[in-house]
Amino acid sequence: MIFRCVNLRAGAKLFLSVTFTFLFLTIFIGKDLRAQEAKDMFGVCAACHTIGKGKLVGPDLKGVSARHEEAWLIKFIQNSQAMVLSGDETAVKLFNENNKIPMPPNDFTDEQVRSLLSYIENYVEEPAGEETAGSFADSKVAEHKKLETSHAPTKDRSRNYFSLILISICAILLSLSDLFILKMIRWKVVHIIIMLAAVFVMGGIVVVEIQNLGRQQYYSPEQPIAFSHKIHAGQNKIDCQYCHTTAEESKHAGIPSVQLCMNCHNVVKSGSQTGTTEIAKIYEALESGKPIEWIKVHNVPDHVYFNHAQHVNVGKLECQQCHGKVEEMDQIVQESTLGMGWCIECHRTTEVQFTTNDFYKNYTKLHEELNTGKRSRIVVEDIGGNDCQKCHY
Amino acid sequence: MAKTNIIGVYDDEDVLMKAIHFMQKKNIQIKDVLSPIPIHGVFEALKLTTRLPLATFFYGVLGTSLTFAFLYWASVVNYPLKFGGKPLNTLSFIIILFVATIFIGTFLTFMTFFIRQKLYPGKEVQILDPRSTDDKMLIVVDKDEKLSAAEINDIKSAMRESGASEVNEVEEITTKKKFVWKHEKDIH
Amino acid sequence: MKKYWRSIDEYKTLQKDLTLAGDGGQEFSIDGMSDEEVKGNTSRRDFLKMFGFSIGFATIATSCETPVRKAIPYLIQPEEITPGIANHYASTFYDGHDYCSILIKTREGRPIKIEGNELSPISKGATNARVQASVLNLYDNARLKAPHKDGSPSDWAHVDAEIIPALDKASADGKEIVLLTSTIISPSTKQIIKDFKDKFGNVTWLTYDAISMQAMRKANEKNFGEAFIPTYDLTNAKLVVGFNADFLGTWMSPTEYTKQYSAARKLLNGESAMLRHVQYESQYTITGGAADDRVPIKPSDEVVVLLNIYNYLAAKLSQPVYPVADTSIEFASYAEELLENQGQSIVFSGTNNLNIQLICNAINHLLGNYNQTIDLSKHYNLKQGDDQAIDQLISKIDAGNVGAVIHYNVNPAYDAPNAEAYKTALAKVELSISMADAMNETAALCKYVCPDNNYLESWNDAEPQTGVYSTQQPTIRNLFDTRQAQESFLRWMGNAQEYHDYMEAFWQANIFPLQSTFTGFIFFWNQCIHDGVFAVDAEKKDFQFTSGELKAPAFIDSGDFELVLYEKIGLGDGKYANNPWLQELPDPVTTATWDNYVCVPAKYAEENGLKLEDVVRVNDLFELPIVVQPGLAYGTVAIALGYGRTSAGKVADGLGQNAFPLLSTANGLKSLMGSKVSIERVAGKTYPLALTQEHHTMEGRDLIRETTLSKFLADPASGNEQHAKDAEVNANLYDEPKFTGFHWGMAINLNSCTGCGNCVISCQAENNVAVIGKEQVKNRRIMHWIRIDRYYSEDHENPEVLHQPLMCQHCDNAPCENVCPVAATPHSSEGLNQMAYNRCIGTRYCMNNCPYRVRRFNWFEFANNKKFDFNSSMSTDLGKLVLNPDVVVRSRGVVEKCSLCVQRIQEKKLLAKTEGRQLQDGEIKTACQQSCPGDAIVFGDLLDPNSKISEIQRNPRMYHLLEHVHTLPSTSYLTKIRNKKS
Amino acid sequence: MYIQKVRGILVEGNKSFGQISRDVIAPLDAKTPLWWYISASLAMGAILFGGWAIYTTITVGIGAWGVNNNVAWGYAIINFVWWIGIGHAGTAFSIFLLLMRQKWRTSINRAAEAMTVVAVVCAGLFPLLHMGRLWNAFFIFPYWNTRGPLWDNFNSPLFWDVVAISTYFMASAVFWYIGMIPDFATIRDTTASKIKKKVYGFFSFGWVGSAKGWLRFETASLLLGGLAAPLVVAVHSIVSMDFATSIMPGWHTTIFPPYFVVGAIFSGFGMVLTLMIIVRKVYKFQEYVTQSHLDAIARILTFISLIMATAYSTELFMAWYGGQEYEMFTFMKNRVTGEYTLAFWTMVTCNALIPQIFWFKKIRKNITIVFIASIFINIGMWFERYVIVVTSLSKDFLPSSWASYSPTAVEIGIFVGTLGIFLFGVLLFFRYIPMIAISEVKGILKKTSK
Repeated sequence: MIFRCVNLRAGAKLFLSVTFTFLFLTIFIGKDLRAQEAKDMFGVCAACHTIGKGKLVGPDLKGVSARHEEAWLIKFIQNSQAMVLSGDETAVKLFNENNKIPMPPNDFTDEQVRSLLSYIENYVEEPAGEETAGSFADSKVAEHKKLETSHAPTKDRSRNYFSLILISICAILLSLSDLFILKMIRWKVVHIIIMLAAVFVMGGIVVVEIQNLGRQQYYSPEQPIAFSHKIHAGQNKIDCQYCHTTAEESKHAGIPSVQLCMNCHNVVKSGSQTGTTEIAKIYEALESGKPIEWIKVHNVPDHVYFNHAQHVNVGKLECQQCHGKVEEMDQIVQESTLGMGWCIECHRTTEVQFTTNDFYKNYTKLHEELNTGKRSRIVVEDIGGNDCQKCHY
Repeated sequence: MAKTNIIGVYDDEDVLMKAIHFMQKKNIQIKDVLSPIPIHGVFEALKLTTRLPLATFFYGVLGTSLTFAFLYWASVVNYPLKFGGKPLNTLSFIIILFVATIFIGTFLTFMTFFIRQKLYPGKEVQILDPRSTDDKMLIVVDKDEKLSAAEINDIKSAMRESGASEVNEVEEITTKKKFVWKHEKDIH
Repeated sequence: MKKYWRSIDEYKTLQKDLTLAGDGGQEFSIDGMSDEEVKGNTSRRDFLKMFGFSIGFATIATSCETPVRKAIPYLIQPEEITPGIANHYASTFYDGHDYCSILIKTREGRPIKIEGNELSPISKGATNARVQASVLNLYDNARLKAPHKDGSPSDWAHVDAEIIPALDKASADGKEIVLLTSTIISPSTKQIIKDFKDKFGNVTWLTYDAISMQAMRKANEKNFGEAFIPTYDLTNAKLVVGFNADFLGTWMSPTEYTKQYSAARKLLNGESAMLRHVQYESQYTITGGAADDRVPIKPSDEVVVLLNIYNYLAAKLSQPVYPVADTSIEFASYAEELLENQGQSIVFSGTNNLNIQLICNAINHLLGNYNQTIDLSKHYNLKQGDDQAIDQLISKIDAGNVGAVIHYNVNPAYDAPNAEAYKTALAKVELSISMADAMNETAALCKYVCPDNNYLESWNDAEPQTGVYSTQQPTIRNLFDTRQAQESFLRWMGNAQEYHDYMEAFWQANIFPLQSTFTGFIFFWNQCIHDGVFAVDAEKKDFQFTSGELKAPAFIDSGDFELVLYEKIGLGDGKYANNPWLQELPDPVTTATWDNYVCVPAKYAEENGLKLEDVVRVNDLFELPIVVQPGLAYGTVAIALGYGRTSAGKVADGLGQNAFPLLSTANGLKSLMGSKVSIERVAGKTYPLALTQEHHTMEGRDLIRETTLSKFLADPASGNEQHAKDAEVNANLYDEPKFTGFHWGMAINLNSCTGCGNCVISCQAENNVAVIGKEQVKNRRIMHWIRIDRYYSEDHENPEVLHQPLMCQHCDNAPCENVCPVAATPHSSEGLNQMAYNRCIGTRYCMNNCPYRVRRFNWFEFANNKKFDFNSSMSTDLGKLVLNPDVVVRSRGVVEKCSLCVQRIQEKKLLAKTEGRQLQDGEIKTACQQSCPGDAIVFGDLLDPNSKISEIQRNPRMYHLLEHVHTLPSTSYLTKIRNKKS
Repeated sequence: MYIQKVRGILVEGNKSFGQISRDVIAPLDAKTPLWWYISASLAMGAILFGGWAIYTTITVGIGAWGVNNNVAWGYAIINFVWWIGIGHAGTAFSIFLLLMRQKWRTSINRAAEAMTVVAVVCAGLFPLLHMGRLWNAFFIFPYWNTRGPLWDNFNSPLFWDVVAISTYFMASAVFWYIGMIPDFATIRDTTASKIKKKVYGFFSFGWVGSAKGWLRFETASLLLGGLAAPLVVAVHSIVSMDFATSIMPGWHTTIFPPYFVVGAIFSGFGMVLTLMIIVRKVYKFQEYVTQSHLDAIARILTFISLIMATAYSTELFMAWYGGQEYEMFTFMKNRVTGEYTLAFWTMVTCNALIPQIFWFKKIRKNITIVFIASIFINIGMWFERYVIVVTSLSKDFLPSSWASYSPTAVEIGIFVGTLGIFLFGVLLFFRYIPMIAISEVKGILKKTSK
């Protein structure tokens, strides 16, 4: 019995230490996460502000906490225009100093603003060598990499497996330690079941991740211009094909040229969300002759041939069927997986414009079957829509 | 209180067979016979049977039907693809069915064998007499608490009479912690 | 990428309206390729590959999911460009050697494919292999990217600033300015040269052709008083007798002749007659292969045979005869046939020999062929070169009165027989200028190189035949800092006008008045540019035939070999030697790639124990391996021109040997025939040759079914009896496959196929087929989706040659489909044998089980691989611009094959769908079909009973290859019919 | 129970049960001999060479091999079939002889089964490496996926191969292992070394040899044997269908399944003979692997060789009788005469002629000659696969695509590598596993020893 007690105590120690390790890890990671959050938040600011690199649209934020009180700053960051309108002296002064370009309101909590401020305060410039050293090509590569990371696809929240993996590892470790050292549970079946379940869960995660590798569902990169489909397509009800002109005739839907933007933005010079900052980029592109480098959101692999005309013009599909409710998105998000299974599923269920389009007259047998009632409808699959070489060539 | 077994150690399979019959005639309940080789006479004498063949047959049937169901569903219902002018539901399935049946049959049979026999890697067992896997055969009789000393003696003498070279008592260890065996020499 | 690419060049008129377009039009990302791939960095495919190796890690490192792709729209979108949709522009291909009217297919403003222009009265939609491949020349890294001075890059301002005074000085010093050009058929360019002469006074314009036809001009000058080349009309002829004229392959206007020739020999619509063709030739050419009768002759026999024929005819027609030696070569029966076809026959010779041409003229005159099958008033403007131009130039330079030499589209330092002398002479000239678009042997010696544009970047016009005008328009903005030669001339004359304006003005003044349909010039001009051609009837002229003395000089047998130099279908005179597509195009007869070699007659090889790849020494000049060529006349050897380039670029340099120094130069005429060479085996030395076919007979198998005209007329199914027999015995365990909607099929008329290899290149350009290099071709791994099988008939001395284009047969009972374990190649609902590359794991089982051996495996990564850098369309940033964005570039380890141009099928189907109509028969054209000059290939829907393809299916000549295997191919062949007399 | 009459003496030297255990376990307890290290380093060297070849194949591509568009299969498939054939010996030994209650199998079957497992591993390597895109090899399994889901082509003999060979590997490995369990228990109970007791105890799965256990053991062996017997036939039949279901001349024939199965057993027995002669010599097992054993194998080889000869002549006859010019060409002009004459006649000599010397008892008694003959059989069977794979592909229907094939160093390297793996596997087996099935030999002791 004594032996057992000793064992129990040792076991409890081990258990506690393991638990503490994980707790500590979680806290540490959590702290890191908060810093990350602040960094992300600053990404919004970085459009107009720098830290220690001089004035951009707005003032340099280096030492901003020293210049103003924290409470004032929180208020200002949350809604600067309200303060200007309310006649806050400092605010009005700042507003005037900076060419009366309003700073858009931010939906931050006080806590968030504080962490943002502490981020600004503790901001250490990245080693300069990285950018200056190396040839032009290197800097190009670096730029590219930067772009890649900053625009890395954000993942679906339901695919945030961190905690799940953590729990699984914990379960395995605990059952292993119990199996060999603690021996608190008599029935080894329990250990085995727990471990199998954990391995199964992790295996499932691995499979799901592998399947999603190379896919970009919920990809929503930040675009060079904070163009909002919500405003254009949703509020202003501009037809999709006003801008994406070639969706009906070409494989590409087409990304509008700057010229096309100018049709409206000749007149509309200030927007409701970002004021003139974003629209100004159009004029800049036009003047400099450098087209805007949009980040492509909906990508299919090289070996997939996709044609918009086929789907929009012939198939009479709504854009939203694949692209989601674009008119409600500020920043475009890839709603669909764009995976093969997704395509195939749609081809199995979507009806073809079989009787209205004369092209399908060639399918005499199917017409017959339709007329005799042998078939109630013709879906894409029936006319070979799931053949390999409909998409892969 | 741990259980104790009376063990008769024999050197030869023919002697062993005779001993079994001898003891059965004496109405001594033989708990088990341990031997380094399978002795068919023992199975018959102890009236041991197994339903493994039945299980295997069942697995085979299961394998065939499941495989066919899968093949049919995958190539006719789910994603029909045409290959070389053959119909979707082709004779080619036969070959897969044949092999898959064997696969499932074999796999499940040996799994059943291991499970039924409770064999698994690293299993710790009490070895009544280490020579039983080498060159000795054992007849194991349960030393029931209800048995009187005389009865026990009867058993032991029956063993000796039938040609056992040794007769031992081995206590069964209930905890599976270690393989420990106790050797208790009989006073001869 | 930005470096090379700006925007499409537009019509001048449009350009003026859209001034912004020129500067601001940014490229659209090449679709089908990610940025990384375009840049040649790690591609997405590589990424996936790596991912395969580290599945476990990949999930952890999910942050590296997929590289960011950018979509860069046009700043200002040119009106006519819709991203994703191809535009076609009519233009002209003329390189000093071949003329062809073409359509240029562009995608997002970059030319990716050349098609024939059906409006052209000359080429009628046909192209040849060099024209097809020319689009790759545009994206050749060997092109000069800036003007050069003394071999190092300079800029136009500097170069002009030095050249103009130098020209002025030469002119002022009274020295000659020599303009050495290829034959120029552009009326406006001629005008510029005239202006140039006027400006500088002492200008001599010398025209020089590497491969000349001057004898024909001279003979006609003698006979008709005017130096011209007449046009031949094969459609009106019943009998053609050719002498060493590879008119279906390389001679004069092969695209035009092939079109006419095959039209006269189709036998599809119940014709009871077909053009008969007799070919006397030394080297085996595809023309000889197509001929009904082929007679191998030594070059020295040609004149003898011709004069004998003449004498035979003259005797029958009571005309004077001339003395000639007897010959054992068969001629009387053919002469008799000629007599039967008076006014309906053509006799011509490709030999640049005055005697021979005079005899041909005399025979044609005797037979009354002039103005019947030979049009005297419509002339070819090609090949105006003077064979003595180089000699003249050298002597002028040596005399010291040449101040400047300007080379335009010529490369005498490589292709003149006396190139060495020319090189020495050129060094003495103070001002030497080359306008080569890529560095070549001559340009390397010149002080200034003022690179010309590629023809796809240039404006130009052409008058290939009397009264046929052809326009050329740019389809892409200059990729490099080059300047069109015409514009250089204008600048040097001090004329700031752009060539486009100059040309437009020239057309307004000189060509617009030739027609009466259009009243406003601008409408006429736009129409011409749109159509690419404009033709007026040639003025009928009456020529009187003046006969001259005909003679056949006695041949002195020195015991040496008579040499035949010839052009290869792919390489021609070697101008495009740096084009890997052409280098890898197998010679239609020898099936060799990447090299030239000495063809020796089979009999000689047998006698001397020579075999393929043995190295021989030719005239102590160079060493070459041999190819044993059955059907090459005994006593003759043949070597291809165009190889042995030294400064043409990475692909061409060091391949083969330059045979131009062996040109015969008797009587002031350069001839491919008639040089004497000695060959000597270099003991024990061999040199590997990359042949795409190593076995040359059909082993008695009925792969190509043939018959003769008379048998065909008696029984249309003659030669094809096996078809009915096989149909009877073939049985199916399962029901025959049924299709709904469409069932695509193809048919190849073996009677129309000459084996010219055009389809191979066309397919390569359309389907992004990789070039794999000599070593891999030798390993029998060629990637061409369509190959042309060549078989010799059994006769060793003079076998018949049979060609059979072979691509995936799209069998309905495809053996390949059954065996793929991963379902990468199923049958489509439209009868296509599909190949899903991204599913393929490369077991190569399908390749084994294909009886036609048409499946190709990616043995290596051919794209972005330094070891395959000659595969320029996939390994250089620039070359990649030629890729067809609708077809994926296959990665290593997957099988590929002909898809029946499924991208074209889908494109046209979509077009019909968007227009809400049924698909028309003939609307879809596969790349091979569209480019075939012989119209041998028909494609269509087998389910439509009225389609052309269904009609062919009912033709008794139709058969499937290897019918007894019962693969039920969707591709069928039509029997070959030879118009044999015996 | 049916008892087979015993022809010769299968265990010599009047052994007791204990003696057998000690004899068989002795090599496991002995110090590792020097020759073992030498052979193992030899095997490692071969594996390294193979490793280089595999690395080259994976990084450069299949282009590093000598195969081409027309002969798209070469060394890899030849070796695959060869190894699978060798692998057949073990199963054939155990299962057929078990089902036929042949007592003499007992001292050989363990080694034969070990050979099977290692040979199947070697064989399995080839189809994998042979793929153009090894990294996508998992496509071949019909697993649930997000492509529709897209399944495999169940018509493909290659898919059958995958199913058959994985089944075969599983079944033979299990069969082998189950047979070893009582022997591991014996080692566990007799060894003095603590580590060995632990290790072998772990692998003995807690076997004690109870009556019920033996009953189930016997029944399971018999059931697995019964299931695996058709499997042995099926596996090589399916391998033969890689060829037989295709349409290439020389492949497209119904004789292939039996021909391949018999050929496989032939080559497997040949390899068993080679190995056992070495083993009995090296480990002094003459008393267990007796003259009678070798004699029995030699007799069987003679018989199978006659079947092989019949198959060869039947093929030739059918080529002529079938009246198809392509078949006739392949056999007469490409095998019997022509480019591949040498390979063809090597095959005939080694497989059909040389084993005929076993008709003479004297020769059967001469171990050296038997050993040499067994090696010839291995070579001959390799050439048989070479003849089948290469000749048919190199000259098939269209003469235009005829091409020859010769292997590159990389291909040979992989072959050498698998030889190394085989050797190494067998060496491990020698070192750590009782080479002779102890319990089974004990079982036959009474009836067969002197």
